[in-house]
Amino acid sequence: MSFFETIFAPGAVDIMLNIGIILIKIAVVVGIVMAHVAYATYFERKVIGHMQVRLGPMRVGFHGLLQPIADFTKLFFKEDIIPANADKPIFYVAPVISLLAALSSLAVIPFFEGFVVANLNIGILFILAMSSLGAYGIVMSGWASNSKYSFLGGLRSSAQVISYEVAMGLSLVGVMIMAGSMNLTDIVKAQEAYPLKAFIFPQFLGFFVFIVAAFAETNRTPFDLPEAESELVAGYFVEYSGMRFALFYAAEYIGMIIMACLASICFLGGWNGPFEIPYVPFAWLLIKVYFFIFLYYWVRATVPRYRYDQLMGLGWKVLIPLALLNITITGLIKILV
Amino acid sequence: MVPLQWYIWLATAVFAIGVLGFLTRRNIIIMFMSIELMLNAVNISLVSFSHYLQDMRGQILSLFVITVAAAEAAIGLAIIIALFRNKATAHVDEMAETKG
Amino acid sequence: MKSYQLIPFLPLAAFVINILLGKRIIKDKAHWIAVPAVLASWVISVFTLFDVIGGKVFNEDLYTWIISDGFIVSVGFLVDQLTAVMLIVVTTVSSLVHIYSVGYMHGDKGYYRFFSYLSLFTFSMLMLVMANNFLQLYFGWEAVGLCSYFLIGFWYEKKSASDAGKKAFIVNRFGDFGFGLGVIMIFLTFGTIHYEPVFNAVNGIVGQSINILGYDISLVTLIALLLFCGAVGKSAQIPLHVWLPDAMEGPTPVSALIHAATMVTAGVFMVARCNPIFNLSHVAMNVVAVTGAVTALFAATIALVQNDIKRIIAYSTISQLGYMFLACGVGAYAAGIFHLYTHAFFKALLFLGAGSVMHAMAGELDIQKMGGLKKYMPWTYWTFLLASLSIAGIPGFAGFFSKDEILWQAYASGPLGKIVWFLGAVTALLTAFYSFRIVFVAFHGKFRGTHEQEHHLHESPKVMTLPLAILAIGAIISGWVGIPPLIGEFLGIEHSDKFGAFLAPVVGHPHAEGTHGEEIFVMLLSILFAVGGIITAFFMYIKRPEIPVQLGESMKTAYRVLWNKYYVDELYHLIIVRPTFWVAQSVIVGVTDGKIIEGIVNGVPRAIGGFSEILRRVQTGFAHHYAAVMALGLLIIMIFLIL
Amino acid sequence: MEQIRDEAAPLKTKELTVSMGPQHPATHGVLRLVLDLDGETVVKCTPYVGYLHRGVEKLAENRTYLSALPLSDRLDYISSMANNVGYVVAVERLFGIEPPERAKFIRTIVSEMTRISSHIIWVATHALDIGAMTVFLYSFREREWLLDLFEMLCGARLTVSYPRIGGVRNDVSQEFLDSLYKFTEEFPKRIEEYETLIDQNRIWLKRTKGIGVISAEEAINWGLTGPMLRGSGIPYDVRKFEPYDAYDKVEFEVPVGKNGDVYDRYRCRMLELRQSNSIIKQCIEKLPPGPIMAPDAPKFTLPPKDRVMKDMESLIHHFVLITKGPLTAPKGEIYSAVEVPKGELGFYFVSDGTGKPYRMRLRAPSFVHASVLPRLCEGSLVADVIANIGTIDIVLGECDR
Amino acid sequence: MLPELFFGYFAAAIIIFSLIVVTRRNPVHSVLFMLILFFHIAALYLFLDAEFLAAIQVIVYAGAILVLFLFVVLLLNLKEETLIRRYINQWPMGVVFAVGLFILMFISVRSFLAGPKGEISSVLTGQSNVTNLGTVLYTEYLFPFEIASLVLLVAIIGAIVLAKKRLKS
Amino acid sequence: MEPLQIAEKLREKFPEEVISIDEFRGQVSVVIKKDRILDIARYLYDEPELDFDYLRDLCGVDYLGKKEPRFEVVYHLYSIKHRHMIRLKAQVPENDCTIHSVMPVWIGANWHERECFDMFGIVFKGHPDLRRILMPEDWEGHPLRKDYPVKGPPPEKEWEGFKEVLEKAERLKEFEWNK
Repeated sequence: MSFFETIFAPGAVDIMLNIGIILIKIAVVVGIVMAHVAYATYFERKVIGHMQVRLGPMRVGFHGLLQPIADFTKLFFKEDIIPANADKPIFYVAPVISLLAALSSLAVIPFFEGFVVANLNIGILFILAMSSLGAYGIVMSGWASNSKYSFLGGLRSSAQVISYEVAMGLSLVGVMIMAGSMNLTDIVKAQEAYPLKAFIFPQFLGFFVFIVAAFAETNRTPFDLPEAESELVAGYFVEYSGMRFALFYAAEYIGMIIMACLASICFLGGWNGPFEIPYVPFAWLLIKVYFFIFLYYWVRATVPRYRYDQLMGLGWKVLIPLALLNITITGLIKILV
Repeated sequence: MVPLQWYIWLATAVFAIGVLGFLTRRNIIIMFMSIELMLNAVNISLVSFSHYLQDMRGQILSLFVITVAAAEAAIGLAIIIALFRNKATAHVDEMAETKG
Repeated sequence: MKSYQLIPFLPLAAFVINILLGKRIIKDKAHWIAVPAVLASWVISVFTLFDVIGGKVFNEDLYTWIISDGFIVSVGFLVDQLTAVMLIVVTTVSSLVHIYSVGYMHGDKGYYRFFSYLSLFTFSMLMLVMANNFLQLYFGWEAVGLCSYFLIGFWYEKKSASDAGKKAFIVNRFGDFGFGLGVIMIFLTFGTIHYEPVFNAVNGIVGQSINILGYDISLVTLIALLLFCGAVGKSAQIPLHVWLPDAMEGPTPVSALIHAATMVTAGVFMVARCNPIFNLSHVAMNVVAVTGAVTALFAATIALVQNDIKRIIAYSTISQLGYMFLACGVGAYAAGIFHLYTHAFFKALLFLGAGSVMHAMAGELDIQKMGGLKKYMPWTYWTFLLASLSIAGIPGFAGFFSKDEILWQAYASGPLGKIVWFLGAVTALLTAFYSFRIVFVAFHGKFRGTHEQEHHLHESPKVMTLPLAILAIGAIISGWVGIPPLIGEFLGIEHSDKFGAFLAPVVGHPHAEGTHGEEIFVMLLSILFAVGGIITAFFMYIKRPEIPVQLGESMKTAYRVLWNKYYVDELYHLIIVRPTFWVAQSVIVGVTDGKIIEGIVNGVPRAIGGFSEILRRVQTGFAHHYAAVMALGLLIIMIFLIL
Repeated sequence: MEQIRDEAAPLKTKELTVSMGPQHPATHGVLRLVLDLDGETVVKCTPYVGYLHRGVEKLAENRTYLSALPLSDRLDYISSMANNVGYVVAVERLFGIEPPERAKFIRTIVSEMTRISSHIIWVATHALDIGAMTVFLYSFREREWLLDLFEMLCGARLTVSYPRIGGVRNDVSQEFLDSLYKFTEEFPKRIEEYETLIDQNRIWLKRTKGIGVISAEEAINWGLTGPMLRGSGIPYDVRKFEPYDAYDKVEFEVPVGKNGDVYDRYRCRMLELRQSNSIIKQCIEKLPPGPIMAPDAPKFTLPPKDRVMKDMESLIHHFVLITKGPLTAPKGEIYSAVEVPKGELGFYFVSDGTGKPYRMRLRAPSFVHASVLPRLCEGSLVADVIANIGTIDIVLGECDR
Repeated sequence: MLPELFFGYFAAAIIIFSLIVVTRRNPVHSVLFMLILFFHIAALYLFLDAEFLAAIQVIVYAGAILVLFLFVVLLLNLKEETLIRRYINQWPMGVVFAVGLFILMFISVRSFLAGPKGEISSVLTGQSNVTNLGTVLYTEYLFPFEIASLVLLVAIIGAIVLAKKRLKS
Repeated sequence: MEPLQIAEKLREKFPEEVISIDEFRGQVSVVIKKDRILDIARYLYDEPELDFDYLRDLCGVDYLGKKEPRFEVVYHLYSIKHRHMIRLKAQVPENDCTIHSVMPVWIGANWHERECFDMFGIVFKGHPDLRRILMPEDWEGHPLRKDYPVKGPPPEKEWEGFKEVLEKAERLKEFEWNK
């Protein structure tokens, strides 16, 4: 079945109904993820706050539970400032691209068996493609702001994203070899035969590379050079304010969630768990995803920032060779066994 | 069903636009992008042939075309940077380095 | 069980790793790569030998290398009894030399380079012996020559070393040229270069002849002689022996491995491998036998008077190689290979012992400056003594069995055989004499070197003496697999000549015509000669050291001739080197280079320059113009196609 | 062909000029650096200071010695106590007064408390610049504790003005000493807490080792002092070389580094924290009883308010001091230095025999250290500039005066 | 009907965007329109049963090649670029050539006849596009595949050598 | 070495240059002429017995109406090896308000000299980058001179930059809410 025919499958179901179902799925997924994004920010502030002997947001609502809503309201009503010499169309469109690239990756992620917006058989490639597009939002915003800091941040970030894209793609090749498929649902199913229903043990090397690359891909500490506030003030989005800033912010968190999902699906067995949780098919995935998101925060609270050349060195001299080694070993085992 | 000719015509048009860009623009980067356009035109025709002839080889060929395009872009852009460092221009009519 | 395929590739891998990473990363750890690789090869070789003993013979193509019409070349391995023996010889000696080199080359700045060359050599040699076609054989043949060149000239800063390397390479070219022609002839004749079809078809060309310059020459003889040409070069037989003594400029482990045990024996191996061809040509057989016998005697006489310890052993090598050819020439291939096999042990041992002595003497080579080393280096002395006993042919040692086998087979093979047997027997006497001359002069008596040298004397490290000990064991017992039936009967061992029987499927069994009495006579005579040689040496160098001096005085001319190695080098210089130089100087530089080539070289560009002056106008340097022309061309072609 | 340029001609690259500051998160105040960047490499670095210039030296010339004391608070505002001590020590040396033992010990205690609070705020901000956020908040926890102690001591937290010419303003309470002692007991554990977050972190080491290296000779030649100099291996410390207050009566070591890089200077400061802690402990244990003001101090320092109200002589002293200033300032000049957390803080007084200093010169360590920035930064990467600004530990209030 | 409509939209978009790409004054805008163009081409591939190629089109073209272009465009000074003339002096020639070429090609492919059908395709084997592609690529086309890798290696080294600044010795 | 000995040694070496030697509370000042300041500095730096490797401080003093010549540039030198200190005071007259920079000897003098120039108007010859440092680049006058008032110059000589700020403040009033 080609992609075209999946959407426009003639006969069986009415085309409009098909499109309608897809639209509903998209709405549900986007809605849920956006809610999680909002509370991921709250979660981050709370987690890091407690790690740093303070409390985090406490004022808005019980223990600051309404803080994300307040933040959103504030950002939404803030004045949208555009620098005088900015390239306006690009300045407008850059955050949208960032967000779109992040959101569209959600389409191929299976949240539980059967629930996936588009069950592409090139799922992993699709996610890689979309995340490589994220670089555009960054470069464009960096360039269009007509500010030196944001320009430097944009260059840094896109170089970083492109470099780590390679390592990330290679780290997933091991999984693809083991599962024999690029379809994320198939990958989850292929893991059922392995210990703990996960690829993490045979693919620990790939897992390690993937996690590090995912941190870099989402511009999080210790790879947050593009927005290193002590060097570049805030990097590529230094000139953004209000709603557009919120879009970048959301894109970053969606990126984190997607990477967490991908890690859970490819290495930890997705929605499968050691035992079944009744009525909540996505419970295991949720737990795993939040574990990874917690890991993001934990690392942020612990380590300093890499320097630019060290970061590139790590990517090209450590991660990519490791990933290649992983592929070689996996391939050899696949052939021999 | 869309006939094969339509795809070929589309490819032809894109190719011609690529030629147009290559022959008329001053900026060497745009010229490179025109080359990419032409390569893409070829790819469109290859993939459509592959689909209509039910043969995988068209796609394989276009995969190789993409490879070559990537290599070409890397080398070409490196040359541009080297040129720019020496001449501080990206305009092709100000460069005549290959003059005999 | 296909692991035998790994045998050559493990050293190759070691070579690649060492040569690529050696300079920066591995440095003085190179042996951690090379030694395990060659040891692994050795282990696999041993298993392969058992497989072959069990009756399995492998012959298969791994990879088709060249297909050009009918010319099909593949990389393939033939592992039969002959190859199995060679594998054992090569990997054993190579492993021991590798280990020995860890101590010997310690601290050399080219350490990694040395090990990578050794590995490369091992790979090449294994490719040579495992080949299943002539081209692969030729590849291995040339590759070992190349490695030999690298290793002789290993200390390339030393002019004599690099000269010796060049000499070896050039002299080998003569032989290899003939060998190459032989391979081409084989292809022309048989249409294939794989052993199997060639050997199967060779009977069919008996009687065919080829007309060269008006002479009809038997095709088989021509092919055999051309092939033998290569063997003469590689195995340093007369008249191409001159490179081998000079090759001693290389590090001593190299001499042991390449110039005693393995590479130089490639010629013998090749002749034995091609025995179906040689067997069909009496002429060729006789040439081989005579060449071998004459070389054996010739080299032995030179060895009598030399003082350089390594040169003596080198001449001894030439001499022993002559023995092997002698055996092949009389059809006793098994005996030749047997001698090759035992010789590998005791000759490698001799060289390594010499290296150990050099190590202790800080590079001193002149045996006249040694003496009394026995008490300083007991390990070296005893192993060296064992090797000398073995090479002299004392009963019970390996050398005795193989040499006796050769002499008996020669004696028993007809009238020509008697002559070569006689030469061989005399050589045996001389061999015993000069071998023990080294032992007595270098190890007995008083030390004659400088005081510093005496102070420096010490036994070599364990990593060097261990291979000596292993080889010494080999020098004693390796001959016991081929005990002649005569002694076998006497000792009550059935089928005592296991070696000959083992190789028989490949090289056949020669028909010996002779009585028991004659056999006993030959054996007793050779024992007598061996003991006689030793006693003479003892007498001359221990009891009455003045005799050699007096002898030298009284037979001045003979001594001078021998000392100058029969003036062969000088002769070559006169008839080959100087004319070549003259031609190069006057003809090539003066006429060809000066007039013709320069005329062309200068004339053509002038013409082109003038023409291109016109053409360069077309090249504006603007990319657009080029692109436009391309587009125009495309347009024109399209118009053509449509119309 | 003639158009191809000479191979040896240097390639031109566009340099990017970035103005870092005066409003920038990493410049620790209003420092401005103009960086010429070639890619990420700093080709040229030009610091601009003076945004916080208040003319302290000029102001001091028009005040009495006593009323000029609060000016020193505002120099290095995060270690004001040490500046006060430096000022009063200098004035005492000019006048030739010897403060009582108890006062000396108290001053030593507060100086070292200041050193701790300054160093931990340095660790905090330096770590934050390099991207480690948590150390920042940990350090502020301890700094808060120290500021509370200051408040307990003299009522002020930041600009304390606690020492006086000839002694200190008021005596320490036992409650203060007890809780300070508790702090010294607790503090080493806290230091270890920072170090676990920093010292074992490979990224931190990568970011600091071999960065901003300055050799010992060069460091002396540049006039660097304090941890900046000690990081390069020179054990120069005014507390040892020219002891003042009670420093000759306590035992402590001067930690030095080896390579003179950012990491060594960080190590020096961390070790100094431990030394300061032990000095405070020793001082509390050895604190002698007795007066807190020198007997002839009333000629220079205002008497306490309750004495003014009850005692005639005190009232007269008060009146004279306020109206005329100390009359007996000898004519002469003095240079006096103390070791503040940043380095050597020097005061140079030229006295013309009146109650006001004729010229007061301030040798501010931050000023000298800021001048070495181009030397440290040129040729390094942008990210190293941040590390270098952090490592020199400047406070612009002191630098600009 | 629907497929034709979709094709019509994508074809029109592709042509319009390619025209925009070659005519924009600001190279950054050109690059960004090129990005949109590549997306449309990728969508076209999806209709042609070439999912893998569609993904590769986005990853390689949009994700790598075009970013490279963008980088170079940003690194070069563009301030004056937007102010001076866009086309070379002889641009009418170029237009004539391009149009001529288009007309000729259009005419020549009009009479195109499909050749014999191949054997390997997703429709025929019933396996996924990626599987098919992989099977063919790693058996029949293994050697060209290796050569492609070599081409890329050479390109990497060449690009580094060319773009690297001379080290100060 | 005792400070006084150092001063004497300096006088021996440069008898023409040293004007007087004073001691106050153990600190010794050597008043010198300004012309050969660089030689003196270099001598103090190079002489192994003295080894003044560390320039503690460099500043100017204005003796308007008290002394002639008007300015003195004061150097505080210290030897970390020998732990001794000396103070040099170079006299700089008002009409020839220049002195040679000591940066060739102590590179750390850089900003001190710039500050001294900024505050007193003493020009340091040979300084590579003699600009104002603490005051704005277009500031008029030298604040630490005794004839410079504490509260700034009289209103008619108001600083240009301040005027600009006032004008901007005026203009900003237009945007105020309650207008």
